[in-house]
Amino acid sequence: MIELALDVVSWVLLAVGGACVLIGGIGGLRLPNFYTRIHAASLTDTMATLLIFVGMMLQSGLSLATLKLFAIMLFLLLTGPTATYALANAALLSGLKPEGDTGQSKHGENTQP
Amino acid sequence: MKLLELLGYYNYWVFAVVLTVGLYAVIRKRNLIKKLIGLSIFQSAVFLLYITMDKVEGGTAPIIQKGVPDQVFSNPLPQVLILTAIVVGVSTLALGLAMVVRIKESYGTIEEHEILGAD
Amino acid sequence: MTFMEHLPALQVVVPMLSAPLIVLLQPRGLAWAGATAAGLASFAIAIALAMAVLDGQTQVYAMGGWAAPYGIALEVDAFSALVLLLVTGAGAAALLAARVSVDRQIEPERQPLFYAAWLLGLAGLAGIVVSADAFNIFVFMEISSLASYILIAGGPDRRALPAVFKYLIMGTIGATFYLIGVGLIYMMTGTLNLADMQARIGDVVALNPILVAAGFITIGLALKAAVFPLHVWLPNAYTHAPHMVTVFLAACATKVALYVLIRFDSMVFQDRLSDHEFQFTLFALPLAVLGILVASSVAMFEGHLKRLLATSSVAQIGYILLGASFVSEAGITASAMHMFNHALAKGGLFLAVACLAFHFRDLRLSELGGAARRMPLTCAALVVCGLSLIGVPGTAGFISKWLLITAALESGLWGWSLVAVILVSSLMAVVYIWRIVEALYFQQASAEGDTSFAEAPLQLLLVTWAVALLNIFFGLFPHLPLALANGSAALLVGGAP
Amino acid sequence: MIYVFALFLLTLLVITAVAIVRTENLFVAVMLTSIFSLLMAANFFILDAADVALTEAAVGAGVTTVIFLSALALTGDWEKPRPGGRTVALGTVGVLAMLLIYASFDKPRLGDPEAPVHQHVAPWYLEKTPEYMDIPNVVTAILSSFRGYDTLGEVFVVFAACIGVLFILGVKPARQTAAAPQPVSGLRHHLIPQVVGRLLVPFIVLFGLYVQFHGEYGPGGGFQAGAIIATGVILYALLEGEAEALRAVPRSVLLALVVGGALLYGAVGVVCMLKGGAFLDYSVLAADPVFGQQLGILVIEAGVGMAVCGALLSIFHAFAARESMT
Repeated sequence: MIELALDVVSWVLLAVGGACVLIGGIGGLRLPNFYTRIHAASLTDTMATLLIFVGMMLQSGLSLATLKLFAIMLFLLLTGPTATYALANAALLSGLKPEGDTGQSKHGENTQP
Repeated sequence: MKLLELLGYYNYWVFAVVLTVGLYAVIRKRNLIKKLIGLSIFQSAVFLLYITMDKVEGGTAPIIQKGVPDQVFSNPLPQVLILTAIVVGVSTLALGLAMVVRIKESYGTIEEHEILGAD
Repeated sequence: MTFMEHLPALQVVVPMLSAPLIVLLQPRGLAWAGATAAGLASFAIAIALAMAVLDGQTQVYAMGGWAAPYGIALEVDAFSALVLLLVTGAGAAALLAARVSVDRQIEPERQPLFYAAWLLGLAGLAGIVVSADAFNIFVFMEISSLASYILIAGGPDRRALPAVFKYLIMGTIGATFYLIGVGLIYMMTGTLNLADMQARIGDVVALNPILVAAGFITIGLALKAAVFPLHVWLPNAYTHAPHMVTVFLAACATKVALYVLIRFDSMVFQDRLSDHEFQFTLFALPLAVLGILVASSVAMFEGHLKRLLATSSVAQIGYILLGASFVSEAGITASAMHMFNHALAKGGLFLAVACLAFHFRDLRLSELGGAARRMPLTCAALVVCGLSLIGVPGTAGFISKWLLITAALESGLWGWSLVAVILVSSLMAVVYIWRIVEALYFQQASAEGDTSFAEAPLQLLLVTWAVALLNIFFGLFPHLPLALANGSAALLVGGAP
Repeated sequence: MIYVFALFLLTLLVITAVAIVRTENLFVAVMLTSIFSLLMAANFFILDAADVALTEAAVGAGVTTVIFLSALALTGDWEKPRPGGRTVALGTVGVLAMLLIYASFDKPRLGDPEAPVHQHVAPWYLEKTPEYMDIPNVVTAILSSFRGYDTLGEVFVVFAACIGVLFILGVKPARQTAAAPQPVSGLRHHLIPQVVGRLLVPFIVLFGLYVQFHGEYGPGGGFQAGAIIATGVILYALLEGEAEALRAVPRSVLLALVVGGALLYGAVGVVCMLKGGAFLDYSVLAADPVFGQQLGILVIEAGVGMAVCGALLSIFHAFAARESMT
């Protein structure tokens, strides 16, 4: 009985994780400019990774594979957002202006040129 | 069944297409770095040809677990050859890029027609 | 295992392992001394191997202790012994003479890297000749190619860089074509050892991949060996390379690729594929004839001395391929002999060019006026090697031209037209050698050039004269290379064990 | 089952290859090349080539992209389009493609157990490895012992590339900028990547060492380990700045690594000769031949790892130092 429940839960998690990846992909295509597309891409980096890896860990039960899966998940959760941050920062530095930004951010100090 | 029959040759067709895409880039493009990219694609196609050979239906990677009785393994030899070929490809690429940097410094351009014009 | 049995392995290991050591020898001149010692050691090993082969024992060496089809086997027979002598001889001679010329062209702190690359090139070429495993030949072909790219790109001349980049692109495409060919043969026969491949290729039912593999290997190696339509990289690469590098590469680099082409086509494809002999002749003969005629005519009108000699190299490669395309014992003997004699003649000529470069910044023929009065010994050596290139009786070139003509006559109906081609191209060779002699001896020195007696440094001059005298010696007493050439012909085509 | 994955991934591979050739912006082309290598690694993994997939990912996607980007930083990043007839190039290339596809119908189908490749030499390896070396990973056994001479040649190809790049880039650039070259520190004022980087680099290097010494039991070995450790140190250099990375791993150590790795591999071969076996015949290294083989494999894999790591790092530093000079 427990086995069935675990399987069902992991299948649900994997399905939702897959859906998140799909949404991220579609977002990456449809959204207008660079900064909005990064939001879509980072969706697959964080939410989808979490769901898919937890789903897989349930499948492999208590074994060395689960430990390895946990390590990979940790690595992805660390590097994903950092990469997105570095990407956005580099874009801003090289002068790609976000939409509707008149150079005056809310706190009055000028965003770097 | 006919489609599955043809599917067995799909790898070789992809090898042929990627090989010709790489060769086209090397012949056609005049930017030296684009030529080197074309060259690395050209070499990657050959790796695909070798590794397509080693797959055995239902076989696993050639790592012999102790206890498990009669396992079916894929062929290890093409993998050894391709390990060597990958590193050869990277070495040639590194040398090519060093030359492109020196050409840029002495000629100021990395477009082949401008370089030939300069001499 | 006694020391003598280790020789095939030592032939490659000695230059290869001394390359990293030389990188560490920073103080001046030490790098050159180390490299020359390693070069001479490998030449001595090659001589010992040749002696062993001459009295009948072809050396087979199972690398790592594993038998042939499973491990990698090295094999030194008559043909590889001849080419080994050629490679290590050219390498050692060029290294001996290199110190003065390289000091002028390459900064001292980069010289250890330069000499390490030189030894890697030597080890790569020796590795190709000694190996009997198809994939192993690819690996060592890459080592020798990378080393020759480094050597050519070393010079002060900025035009060397685009030339060597083109050579890198075409050389890598050639090596990858060769890799595809070996892959296809491995796919159909399941083995990589050359002898094993020859045994198993007969009972392959589906011939298509084997024919495609034959095409790929032949085109790949033709690219590497600068056979006529695919030779565009050679003139520029050899012209703008440092002078001593041109001496080393012109003498042996392209010949090793031809060695692999001949060994593959006569060992692996020949006797089993039904009409392959005809196909090989159909492919190689026209290319060789075209190469000889077109390259010789281009050389006649070439202004720069080094580019003239480089273009004439393409014609000489055409001779070697012409001999191989007869696929007869006489043909293979002629092409093996011409490999040896051309290395001697062209090596001597480029050594003389290196001597000339000491006092003449610009090597164009129009600028070389009055060279004979200023550098009589160098010009005399240049004339001797030029005569050997033409094939004047009494010099080494004559022997191989004579063998080529007899092989052409034996080859049946096309014989006479080929003899005509050989004679016409020899006449063209006379013309372009005469143009050099006329520029050196009879042209007036340009106005401000001083005509004081100023010879090249002694070390370089001695080696140049040694090679010139060798040209004459092997013209009069050719039995050493001839014996090896006959042995290789018997082995490859005659079906001897 | 593998047909479905293969079909999907191979088609994606062809699309990426065409996209690389068509794009004008070289940065986009380099990024697509990195994706191309990753797809190639996924293909290899599906075709049961785990070692090759790891190498292709580490060397192909990792180090090649870094070298390309550092070269792009020194040259322009836009390609001038070439107008005019494409027919000749397309013609010759098309003929070659037709020839290859025509020849592919006689080749054995994918995964066909009766293919000649699986009959002759491969079963001997699979059968003899437990007997002679008693290590699980047959690929490492062939790579280091049965065909160890190939791998020795391979180490010297990497060594040649390393001294080649040092030799070619050893020439000081002509247009020396008057101002002292301002130290190129990595992402200067970006705290987040530096903090995460400092957290990750030790684990990357540790994983590289794991792959190095785990080579006999699972996919891994000298090449992959060298590439992974080099990627870790390159990440450190990108974050903290090239001068900082040189302080951590100075050039003399790199040269010692390359020369030491190559000589270590050759020395093992020569020792085998001196102890009476053939060159690179490890069974003479110890009393018990099986232990001798394992010892030989371990030592030469360490040599390969050192050589590849040192070579890739000195190539990266040669390019990075060039940036600060011009």
